[in-house]
Amino acid sequence: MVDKPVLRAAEAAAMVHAGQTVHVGGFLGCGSPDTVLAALERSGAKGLTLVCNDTSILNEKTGVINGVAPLIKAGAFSKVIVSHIGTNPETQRQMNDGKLEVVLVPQGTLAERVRAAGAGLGGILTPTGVGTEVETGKQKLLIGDRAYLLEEALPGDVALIKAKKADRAGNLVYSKTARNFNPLMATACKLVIAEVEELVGIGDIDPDQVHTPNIFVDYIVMADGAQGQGAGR
Amino acid sequence: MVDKPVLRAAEAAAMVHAGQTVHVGGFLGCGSPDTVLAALERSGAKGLTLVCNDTSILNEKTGVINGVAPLIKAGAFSKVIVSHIGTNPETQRQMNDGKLEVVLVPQGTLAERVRAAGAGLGGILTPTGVGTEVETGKQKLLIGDRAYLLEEALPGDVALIKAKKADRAGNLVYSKTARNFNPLMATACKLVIAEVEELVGIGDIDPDQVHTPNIFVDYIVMADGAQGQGAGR
Amino acid sequence: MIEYAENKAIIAKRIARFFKTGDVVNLGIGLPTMVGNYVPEGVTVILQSENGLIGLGPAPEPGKEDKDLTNAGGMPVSIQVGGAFFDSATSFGIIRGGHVDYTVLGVLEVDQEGNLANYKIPGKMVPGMGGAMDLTTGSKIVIAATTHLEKSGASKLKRRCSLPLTAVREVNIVVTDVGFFEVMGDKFHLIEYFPPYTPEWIVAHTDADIVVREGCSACEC
Amino acid sequence: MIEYAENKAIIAKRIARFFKTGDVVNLGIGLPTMVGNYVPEGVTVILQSENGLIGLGPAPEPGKEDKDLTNAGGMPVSIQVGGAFFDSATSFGIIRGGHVDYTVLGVLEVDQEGNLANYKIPGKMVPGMGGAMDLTTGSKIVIAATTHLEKSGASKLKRRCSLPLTAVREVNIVVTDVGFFEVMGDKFHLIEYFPPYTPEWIVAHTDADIVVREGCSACEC
Repeated sequence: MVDKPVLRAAEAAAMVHAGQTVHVGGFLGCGSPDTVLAALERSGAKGLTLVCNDTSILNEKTGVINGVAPLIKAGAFSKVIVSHIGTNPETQRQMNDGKLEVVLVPQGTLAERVRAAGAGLGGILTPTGVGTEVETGKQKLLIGDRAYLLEEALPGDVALIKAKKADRAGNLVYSKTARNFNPLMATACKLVIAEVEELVGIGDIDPDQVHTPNIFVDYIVMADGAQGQGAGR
Repeated sequence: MVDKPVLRAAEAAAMVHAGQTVHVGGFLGCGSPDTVLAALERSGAKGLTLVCNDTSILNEKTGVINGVAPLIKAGAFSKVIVSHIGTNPETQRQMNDGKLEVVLVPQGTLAERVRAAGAGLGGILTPTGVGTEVETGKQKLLIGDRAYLLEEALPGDVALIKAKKADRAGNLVYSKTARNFNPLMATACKLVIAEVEELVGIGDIDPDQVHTPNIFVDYIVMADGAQGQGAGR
Repeated sequence: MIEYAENKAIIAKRIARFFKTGDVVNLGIGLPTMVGNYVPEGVTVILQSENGLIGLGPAPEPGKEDKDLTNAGGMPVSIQVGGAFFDSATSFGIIRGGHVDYTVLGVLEVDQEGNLANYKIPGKMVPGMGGAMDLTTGSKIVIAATTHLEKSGASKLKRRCSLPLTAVREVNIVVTDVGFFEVMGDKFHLIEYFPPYTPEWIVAHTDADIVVREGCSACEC
Repeated sequence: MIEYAENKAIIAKRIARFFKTGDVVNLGIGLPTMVGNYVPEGVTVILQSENGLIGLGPAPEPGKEDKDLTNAGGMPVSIQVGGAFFDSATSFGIIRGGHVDYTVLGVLEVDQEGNLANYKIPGKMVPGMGGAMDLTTGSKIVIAATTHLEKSGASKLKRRCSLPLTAVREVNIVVTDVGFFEVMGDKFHLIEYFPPYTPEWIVAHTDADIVVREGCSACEC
């Protein structure tokens, strides 16, 4: 196996450029690559397209703000392709002001479109959304007597993902519901940057228990507060 | 969680009926549910449709015969939907004699068609097979400037799969390349029978390391020579 | 004269009684989540959460939260012994593939054709559909859980939804705080009423076609 | 006068020299599998096996076989430290999704348009395509590995394949035991020849259009 480079978060953030489509793991902030996202915010990134489950939480009452919400607030995105924006009112504000294009995609369709991109499929046929606004502009096909929408693959330039643990070859293991979209994002982008809490030696992860095989990962970034090999980078 | 019934192999085999489509895990015999398949052969099953990666190995020189090959030899199938029959000459013999219908499907397409059935998709668009005999009778769609074949979902009645380990709730863990099509078959059929080598208590499998979640599994059968709870059934 | 008073607990209690041991159930955010508190003793349901687990357990004690273990609303939860985690594609494979027996969702509007609207009020509120479209399309039985009347007094059960639809003809059962309805043949069929409400009161206060099913009975939920 | 004599080792050796450290490579059954024996020292390639692993290692010593660990030909193999197992959908996601850098396949026929036939001789032999169609369609670079001539003396490189195709216009490189060719603009471009064969001999013994590339050189593989 081949060791994967371990980058500082700022080095990783510098690989993301205006105009790119960025796939970010996480579900309402759970399993978000927070260290890399913070560095991306500090880098002053603009003009990005976001593909993510949601625009995370920005709660003006409690002060909770997580996941991609700080980047939304900073105006880093010109377009977001997500299933949900209800927990981050800033998203709707920018949308109403015409500053942000919001494309809402059913969550299961989003997952399959990203997976399709990673798996070399042109798209998938899903019954989800038939008869709703979601079908606008899409081909509808009958298989047997059931109608399906043709939903196209959704590839990206850069995937920013978060895992619990990596070995030096880049094999990843996720933790609990922090898994969510992370393994899918890892397959669908040209460049994949994995933020991890723990870095272990090659051979320390059982090959039967790898969630994302090393060939999908280009770079590793240690999460703030990470332990073990690589900590402090 | 709810305990899953542990059946004898003969009881499981008795649940398979003529005219049904049976999805069988395994890849050239590696990861095949051999104990259940042997019981199915003894039951004298006929008139089944097989969905499997291949028709396993029947080597007349070495005497090696594994996976579904004994069932092929016994004439249990009227149709097989597989990616490969080259290691079991009996398949081609029955095909040439007009006794067996053979549908050859590219291996990746087979995997996706089975997965699609389990995931409620009508089908997928794959570039595989464009311009070849595989495209006969199929819709061809352009996405961007690339042509894709519409390959429909391939559901089944009964899945016969093999795992290394189950807990009593039916969560499964596979071993090495014996995983192959097994997790896919488990999602795509109305009835799922999992043959396992080891049965452990609920809670003995880390929920992050479950390969097939318990809700897909209906019955458990202990493999011949199995250990631990349930052994001897 | 019966005065309508919102009663979310009765909705959750009645829904919880539909389940039998082994059923796989997805509970939406808000009112549907309350259903989990009323599953009868001796019945073991398997709760699925679309963010990636089966075997959803109760919220942990304060201080015992795990940042990596939340429900689809982003709130800390636990997992039951024997549960399993998976990614979002697998999670929606489970949902869309018909492996969830019941999904319980909140409602903006639900109509007698089984249409559901719960993700968008154009020009006002656009939270997005999240997993709701897949859940309604894929689950074997779709239960809409809603108070019967809006604050304004308008019926949430409609002849025809006016808001953008989440799902077309997918709702099987509606449970409100006045009764339990099945959707069939483009009508709401009243199966049970919850006293003090009566079938007559329900028909009078619902802006949709209601058939009072033969044998319709009172439920002391 | 050069006599043709089959030499599979030279094909495997030359192909192995294409790879650099970190490349993900799938080797087909038969001749392509031999390529694994010739990867130059200091180069670490990651072998993918479509039955569900990356990090394919050599065959175990006799007696150390694991019934649960085979290659795509069903033969016992090992896994390298740092490898990973996955199911067949993931495996072909890797393949079809462009995550494999090189695939090396055997050949019945290969033609100057980059078409490949290797899965079927109608009426004679129908083994099936297995993973070959996905591998040729999905891999970044497709290498056809074949002896140059059939036993009959006929060229395996054709103007046009006559057998049912495995893949259309997907072959990038052909390596035979007489030379290494790129497929470009509907012609075979000879890049290297393997002495004692010469470009002249190769052109004379190939039933296809061959361009001898400027700078075409001898390779002492």
